[in-house]
Amino acid sequence: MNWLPRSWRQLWSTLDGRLYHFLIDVRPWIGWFAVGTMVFTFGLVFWWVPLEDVQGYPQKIFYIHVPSAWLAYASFAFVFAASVLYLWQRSRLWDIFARCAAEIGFLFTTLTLVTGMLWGRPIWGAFWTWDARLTTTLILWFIYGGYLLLRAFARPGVDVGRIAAAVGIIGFLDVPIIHMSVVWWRTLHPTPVVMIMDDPGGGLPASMLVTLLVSLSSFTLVFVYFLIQRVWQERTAENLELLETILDRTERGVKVKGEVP
Amino acid sequence: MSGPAPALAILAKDLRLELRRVESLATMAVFAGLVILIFAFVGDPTPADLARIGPGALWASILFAGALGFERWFAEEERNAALHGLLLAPVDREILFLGKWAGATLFLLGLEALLVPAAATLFRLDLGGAWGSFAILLPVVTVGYAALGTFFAAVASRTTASQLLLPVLLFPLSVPLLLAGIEGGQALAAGQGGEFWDWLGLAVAFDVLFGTVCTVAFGTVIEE
Amino acid sequence: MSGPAPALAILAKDLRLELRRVESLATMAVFAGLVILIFAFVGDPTPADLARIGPGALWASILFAGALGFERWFAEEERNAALHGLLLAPVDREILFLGKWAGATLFLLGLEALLVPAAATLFRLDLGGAWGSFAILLPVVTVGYAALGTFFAAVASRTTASQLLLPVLLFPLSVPLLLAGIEGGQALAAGQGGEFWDWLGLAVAFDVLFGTVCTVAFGTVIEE
Amino acid sequence: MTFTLDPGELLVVAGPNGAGKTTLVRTLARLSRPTGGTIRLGGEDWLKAAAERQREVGLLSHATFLYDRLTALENLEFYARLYRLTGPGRRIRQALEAAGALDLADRRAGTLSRGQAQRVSMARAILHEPRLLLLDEPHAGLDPHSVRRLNDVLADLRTAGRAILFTTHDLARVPESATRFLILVEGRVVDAGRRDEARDGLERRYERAVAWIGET
Amino acid sequence: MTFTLDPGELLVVAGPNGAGKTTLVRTLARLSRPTGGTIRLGGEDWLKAAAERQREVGLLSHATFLYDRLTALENLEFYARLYRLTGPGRRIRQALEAAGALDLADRRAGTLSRGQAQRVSMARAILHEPRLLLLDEPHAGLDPHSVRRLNDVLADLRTAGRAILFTTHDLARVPESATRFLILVEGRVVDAGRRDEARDGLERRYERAVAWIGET
Ligand code: HEM
Ligand SMILES: Nc1ncnc2c1ncn2[C@@H]1O[C@H](COP(=O)(O)OP(=O)(O)OP(=O)(O)O)[C@@H](O)[C@H]1O
Ligand SMILES: Nc1ncnc2c1ncn2[C@@H]1O[C@H](COP(=O)(O)OP(=O)(O)OP(=O)(O)O)[C@@H](O)[C@H]1O
Ligand SMILES: [Mg+2]
Ligand SMILES: [Mg+2]
Repeated sequence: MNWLPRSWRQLWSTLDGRLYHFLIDVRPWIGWFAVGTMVFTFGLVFWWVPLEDVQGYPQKIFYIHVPSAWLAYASFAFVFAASVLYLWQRSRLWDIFARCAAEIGFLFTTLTLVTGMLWGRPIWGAFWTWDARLTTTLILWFIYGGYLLLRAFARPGVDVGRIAAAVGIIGFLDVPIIHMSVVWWRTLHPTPVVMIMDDPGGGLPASMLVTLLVSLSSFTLVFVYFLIQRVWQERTAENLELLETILDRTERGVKVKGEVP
Repeated sequence: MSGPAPALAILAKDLRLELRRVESLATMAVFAGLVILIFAFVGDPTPADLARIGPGALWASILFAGALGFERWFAEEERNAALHGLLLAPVDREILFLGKWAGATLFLLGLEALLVPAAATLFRLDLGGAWGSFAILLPVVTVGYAALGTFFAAVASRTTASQLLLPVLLFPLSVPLLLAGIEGGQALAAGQGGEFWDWLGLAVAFDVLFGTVCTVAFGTVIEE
Repeated sequence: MSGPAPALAILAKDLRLELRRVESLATMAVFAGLVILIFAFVGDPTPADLARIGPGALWASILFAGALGFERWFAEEERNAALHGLLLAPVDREILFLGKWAGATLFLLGLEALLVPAAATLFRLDLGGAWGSFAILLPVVTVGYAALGTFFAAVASRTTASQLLLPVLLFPLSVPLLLAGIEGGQALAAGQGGEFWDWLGLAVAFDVLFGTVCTVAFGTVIEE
Repeated sequence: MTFTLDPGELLVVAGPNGAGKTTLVRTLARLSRPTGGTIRLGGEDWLKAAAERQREVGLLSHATFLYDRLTALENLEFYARLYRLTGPGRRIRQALEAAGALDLADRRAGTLSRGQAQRVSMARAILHEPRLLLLDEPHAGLDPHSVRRLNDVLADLRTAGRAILFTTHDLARVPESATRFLILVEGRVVDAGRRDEARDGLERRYERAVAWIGET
Repeated sequence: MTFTLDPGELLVVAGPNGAGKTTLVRTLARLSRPTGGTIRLGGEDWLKAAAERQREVGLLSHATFLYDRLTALENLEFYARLYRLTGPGRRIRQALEAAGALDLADRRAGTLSRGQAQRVSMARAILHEPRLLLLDEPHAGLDPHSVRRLNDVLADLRTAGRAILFTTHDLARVPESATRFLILVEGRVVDAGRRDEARDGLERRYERAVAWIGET
């Protein structure tokens, strides 16, 4: 980005440093807060919110299922943003963010799949049907699985960050198109598959809505905590590596330019 | 911007390399044929099903054969680090991409020229008058697939497991194209014109979007 | 004959290389998963069809993933001409083959351990009590396929189009195994014990025959 | 590390294995991005220069950059088109001539012996008459006869006003025409100067530099 | 071509590019079958000998035979098992020591520089203490320091009674310990003899031989 004035760059590089340290400081608080709300959520789900009359107990999965699905989406949006920022700023932090967000997103997608399947068993009498949204979710899972594998297979001496960023962007752009095409695939011609997923989450009784929102917020907190934690781990690991190489070289009596960030 | 001339140079070189051994195109055709057969086995379709599985088998075979091809056409550049020779040249990355993309598209089209008749006879596909529309759908889908394929071949070539990683990255993202191909074909077979145009539109949109994105992103992927 | 020790050395080396990056097994699993997904699109199954396509999709995914794996495991030896290092060693070609074969078999089995449950849920396969017999069929078919695969990976590596040629040589010859897998599985699903044993017998015979032939022929293939 | 290279200079880069010679050359050719530092070519920032400017550098590397299944000639024709050269035929012949690879023109690159391939890719490097020529161990694998020819060519190019940088391990074979030298150890310049300053010969100078770093 | 090589001899093979040196070496190592002729090792027909006999030859070639994703040490451990060596640990250390690659033991082979990789594969070649050692351009890509060490090692191996054949282009760097020489042009032996016969140095001898063939 040559057109970018130098000062901006400096601003950014200091800014992401600040941002990083701030997050590290608040990390423990967020952690405990997440635990608290999580406990509270489960309290609501099991003792407060009334049983859904048609489905009965299985329906309670709803409160895990939906938030994890939405957070999966959120984290992939995160990957997209971080990837763009990385290609723009070329600062390691964004690369690490993208990667960790992808990991967590993959985790939540898995959770969505699992809870969904557990839910489907009693409701549809089968773990899986080739329904539109299920299929999209599965594809999403594949896409970001691939993204993580790509990073894992980095060739020594190649900066995967840039490559992964490109893939992250393309992948994210593709998701809505995939969703649309899959929906057409299932709906444009008659199909006997249960279409339960397509009644929107509207029409919910207030109590359920409240519970859902509480659960959603607690999941969000967990998400944020995971993200910061992972980023911190990655950063630290990288710095350690750098230190090792420098020490190794100084041992061999060779001075090195540049110091640890 | 260095003009399109270098892109043509690359295209010509790729054609020459492939035509030097027509076998490789033939082999890909045979491979695709095998894929079709396997699908026939697996679905073991009753005559009624045939028409239903047909388009799918055709497109799946193109999907797989393509994935093999992309990996191979890019590996060609990896040997003796010939790719570095290209990067060394006074040519913008975008132009390099266009060259490779064009080559990939041509080969896929050549492949399809062999596959479509084969699949049509095997699965008793009969689009009657609709073949014309199909002749539009085919290249549209192909161009988009070639773009994604070339791009991800470059991506995969940067890893230690290219031939493994390429399909894993490529297939999920190609789903819209695959579906456009299959469903569009079936729509034609069932004579539902309107639906067909929907799918065609989807494919075109896909081409435009990812054609540009891949061309732009290629540079960041390829340089070290 | 130099004892089996070198074969173990090769096996250990291959395991180390793969386990160093567990990812590669994961990638193959994902790839196989994608193949299954594609089958779903192609056959777009009504719940009724599911069980019919299921076993086929499973075996097809194993077939494709295997083909990729063989090529890769052999390409490993091609880089830096490491294969020449092996040929240089005081080890009979047969032993080299056994080493590679064992490795391939293990990886395929590891892969299947992941695939079978996945396919079972996605296609609602339920063999009930027959899972036991299936657990016999699976490895038998796998061993044979690994033998053919390793052998043809060697053959293909001698050509300029290995990743293209491998499946073309491998798939047709694997048809008996593929059928044994599919039909045997369906027989179990349909609870026809007798038929199942026929298919199992076929697979065993196939293993014995091609296991020996490949082991012997390997030497003549890789020498220059 | 800091050093400058003027037109008409012939710079020898030496250093023990792993010193960073190849890395240096690749970086100058913009094949790999430096983590830091700046490179200026003809005054302006090379790392930001347009792709078009690439025609000002030519590179000979450990790898040949040749397509095994094309003949030497076809390979060069391809590169000529890639560089949009005028009068490719003549240029190619001159390059092959200079690299002493005329007789190999119609051989498939894949069947060339190591030294033969080396010569063809030398032809590739000088094909577009670059202002800056980067050669990574051009002498490796060449027979004495070819080495002499190569050195003559380098001398000619230098007098033609090109800037040439080449790495080597064999300081005994460094051409007379070399004007300056640079000795790397572990990625740092440990000695540099004008060739004629090195009274007691480059070898001794190299020995002292390396010994002084205390690497054995 | 006909020539014999006795234990304790160090044979230098020289010749212009494409003379057939690599081909010769590969044939002796039974990596490629000759179209005709016979090779005898210790009296009996080498081309028909059992695979087991392979442990009597060691080869260093243009390619490294190393697995990029294993460390140098792991590579050697693998080959040690392949050769069923007793006391691999000690042997490996000795080999690395001799090849001057001890410090590279834990580096992934894929990340080694050219000369570094060359040294590790030298260790691989001598690991199993072969009676006949075949080295194709062992000096290529090595820095002067490594060259000297290599030459010392060759001398030791020779006095230890090994038969050694190596090809080179750089007759100036041929070790003192070389006992005999062989000059190839286009697959034919054009000159051969004892090193000390070549009074006026190998270079001149080589020049005459090649010139005499009239190849320029
Ligand atoms: C493997 C099986 C399943 C998967 C992969 C899955 C996936 C998803 C995803 C991705 C969402 C968020 C989509 C959005 O909000 O736009 C979602 C929401 C939802 N799912 Fe599922 N689901 C599965 C099974 C089920 C089952 C069995 C039920 C109930 C019978 C169910 C009921 C819902 C509801 C009510 C919502 C929220 C309302 C909505 O957004 O439509 N899901 N599911
Ligand atoms: N991909 C890589 N990953 C990590 N380290 C690398 C990589 N490539 C090279 N190196 C290291 O960088 C250093 C410089 O390598 P380089 O190839 O430039 O050395 P060189 O001077 O060319 O050596 P030689 O004379 O043997 O060619 C070496 O220590 C090498 O091990
Ligand atoms: N695969 C092949 N097909 C055809 N000819 C080949 C092949 N490999 C080598 N040759 C030819 O055989 C001859 C001998 O090759 P070889 O590699 O032995 O030469 P060399 O003496 O090793 O040369 P250098 O010193 O450059 O390594 C050369 O003319 C070469 O072109
Ligand atoms: Mg180097
Ligand atoms: Mg040679």
